[in-house]
Amino acid sequence: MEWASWSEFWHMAGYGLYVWGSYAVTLAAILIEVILLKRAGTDTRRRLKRMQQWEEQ
Amino acid sequence: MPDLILSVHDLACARGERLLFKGMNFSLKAGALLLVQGGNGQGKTSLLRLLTGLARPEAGEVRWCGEQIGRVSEVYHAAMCYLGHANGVKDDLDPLENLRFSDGLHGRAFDRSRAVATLEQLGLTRCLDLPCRVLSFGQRRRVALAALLLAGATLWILDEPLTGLDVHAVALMEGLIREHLKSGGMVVATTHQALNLEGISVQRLLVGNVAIPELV
Amino acid sequence: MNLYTYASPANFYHLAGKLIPWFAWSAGLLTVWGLYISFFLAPTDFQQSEAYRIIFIHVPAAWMSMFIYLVMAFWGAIGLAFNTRLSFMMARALAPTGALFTFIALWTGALLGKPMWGAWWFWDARLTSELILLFLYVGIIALWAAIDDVKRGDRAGSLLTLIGVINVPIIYFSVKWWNTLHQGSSINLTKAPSMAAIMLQGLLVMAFAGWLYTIAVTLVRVRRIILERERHTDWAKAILEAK
Amino acid sequence: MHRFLLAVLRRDLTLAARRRGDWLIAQFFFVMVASLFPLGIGPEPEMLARIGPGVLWVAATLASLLSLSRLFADDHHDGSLEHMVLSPEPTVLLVLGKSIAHWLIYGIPVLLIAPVLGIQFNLSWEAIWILEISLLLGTPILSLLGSVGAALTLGLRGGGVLLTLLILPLYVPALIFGAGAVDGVMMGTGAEAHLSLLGAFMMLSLMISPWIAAAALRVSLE
Repeated sequence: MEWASWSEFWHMAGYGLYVWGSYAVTLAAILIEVILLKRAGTDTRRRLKRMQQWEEQ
Repeated sequence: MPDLILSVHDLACARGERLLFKGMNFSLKAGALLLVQGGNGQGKTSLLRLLTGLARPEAGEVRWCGEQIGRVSEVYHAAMCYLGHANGVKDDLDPLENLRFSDGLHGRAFDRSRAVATLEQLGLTRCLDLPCRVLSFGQRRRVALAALLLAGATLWILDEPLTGLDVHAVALMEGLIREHLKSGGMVVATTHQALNLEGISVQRLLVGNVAIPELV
Repeated sequence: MNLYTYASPANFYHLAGKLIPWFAWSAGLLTVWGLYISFFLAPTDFQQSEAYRIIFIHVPAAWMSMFIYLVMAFWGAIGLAFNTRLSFMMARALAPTGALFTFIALWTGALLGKPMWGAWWFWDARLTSELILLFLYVGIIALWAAIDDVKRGDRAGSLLTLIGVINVPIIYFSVKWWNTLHQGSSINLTKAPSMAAIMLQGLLVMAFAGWLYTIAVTLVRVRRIILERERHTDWAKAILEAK
Repeated sequence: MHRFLLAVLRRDLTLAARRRGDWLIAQFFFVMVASLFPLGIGPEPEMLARIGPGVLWVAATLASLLSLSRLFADDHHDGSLEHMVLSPEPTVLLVLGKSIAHWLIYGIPVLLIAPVLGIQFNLSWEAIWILEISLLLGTPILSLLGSVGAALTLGLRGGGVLLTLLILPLYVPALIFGAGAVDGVMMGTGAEAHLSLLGAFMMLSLMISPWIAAAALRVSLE
């Protein structure tokens, strides 16, 4: 094990900002992509369904 | 030389998401006119663009003498001439320069006296050296027709060739088509206007599902 | 016959639906494993201290960004050559994720550069190529957005991807060469001086996780595109009715 | 085949001669962009000589983009592009002819103006000479790669801006080798390597771009 304590882990020998900045932004970017994807999926379905109803009239 | 024939097999055409037509079949032999009819937005122009090879069909094939046009595009494009909504006439050039370029496109040497004679035949004697910008729409259309005549193509594909032409020009156009067919040419045309087609073997093709009254 | 069964959008739609959870879950598991390696198994680098742990994201993201571009070009070329609808859809579905990984590679590259070499940004071959790759992704996505006609958009985008794929290596080497001329000492982010086996393992695990994630996300996106394009077919109507 | 190529060249050159304003704008843009840099950076001669090659090269790429957006657009508008594509000759030849015409109309004036701007930037005669060679080898790349962008964005809303976005990244190697050659001669490391790479990149563009541009043109006309 590399780390003596959790605080040392978060501190990253003084480079915590850089390391966690990288990981956090990556995580955020991926989360945003997944959320946008989910939302786009439901939006598309709703839109297509609406268009279908409209065309069937 | 095999018989010249333009044929369409099981052709389908889509624009965007909409299927304009499908399962279209016809064939056209030398000396015949195909009149494409149909309402606005039914796919007349789309069909013509498929026939020229500009657009690719959703399904099916267009064939020239039995070969798919994409495979014999050199031969086909040498034998075919298309006149669309736009004239393809450069406004900054005069009629003769336009014809000169059109000859260059087909790899022919420019025959000035023939070009002048054709322009005169079409009634453009007085504007041979004027930039096409100053000509009227109908006059520019005639320049495009002159290019069509000089191209010496077997198959003419004409999209609304009569638009913007006056009575004399329409009569002239009818004469040209008649002559072209008589000498073994073929014509595919769309038109909203009535044409005098006496003595011509005409095939009619209705595109789309909206029937329109006969135009003759 | 078998090959073509799944090349039809309808079948692929259902197949993709079944596969997505598998890819997503294995991507998640591999990420956990990769993170464990990168934070707990990989030793502290004696030269570069703890900051080097950023490479466990940076390098896989950079790999992914380039690889996804290649895969897009592959699907585009297949689509252009054989006129297969599904391959164009795959190319479209890949692009946003490719751009995302390019962005991550750039961001982490900057955060890695600051503690290691004292500047947020270096015009080194790798970062500069990534930047230009991002421009290429943005260009392709913008071209798709600008063209309303689906068929034209598919083909135009694929052609642009193809000319980009010829250009990217040239760009990479020209930048690399330019960089050695201008900076003398070359900085290379991938070659950590002592690349321990466990570090390489971490990079590979993270790269695999990135792959599985990309596949999962792309399949979700491609399903949406299929549904949109096939909405006039009976099977697509049935799906829309059911929901 | 050569008759077709000559016809395309002759036509485009005639049209350019009739509409001088169109291509003069690109050249004035070139001069203006290059002249803005000393105003923004300061007039120290050493500094200007240092950035001169890069600035002139960037200005030349931007000026090419300005003129490229019209490469096919006017012909598309009046229908003559369709006639050209439907001629019996291959579309590749058409695209090649139009790229060469574009280079003659845009590249040659850039070559003529560049030395004057080089003097403004306090470049040595030797550096100006190499700049000329690099532009001679490099501007055809801009016309050739640009034809792909012009074909892809034909008839799109905001096509000009989009063209810039698509094509500028592809210009990077030309920019690096071109400006690098002049840099090399100023720093005493020689320009041959840069120039040969630039030449190689030009040959590659010449071999590949017309094919892709022709395919793009057919897609855009569909």
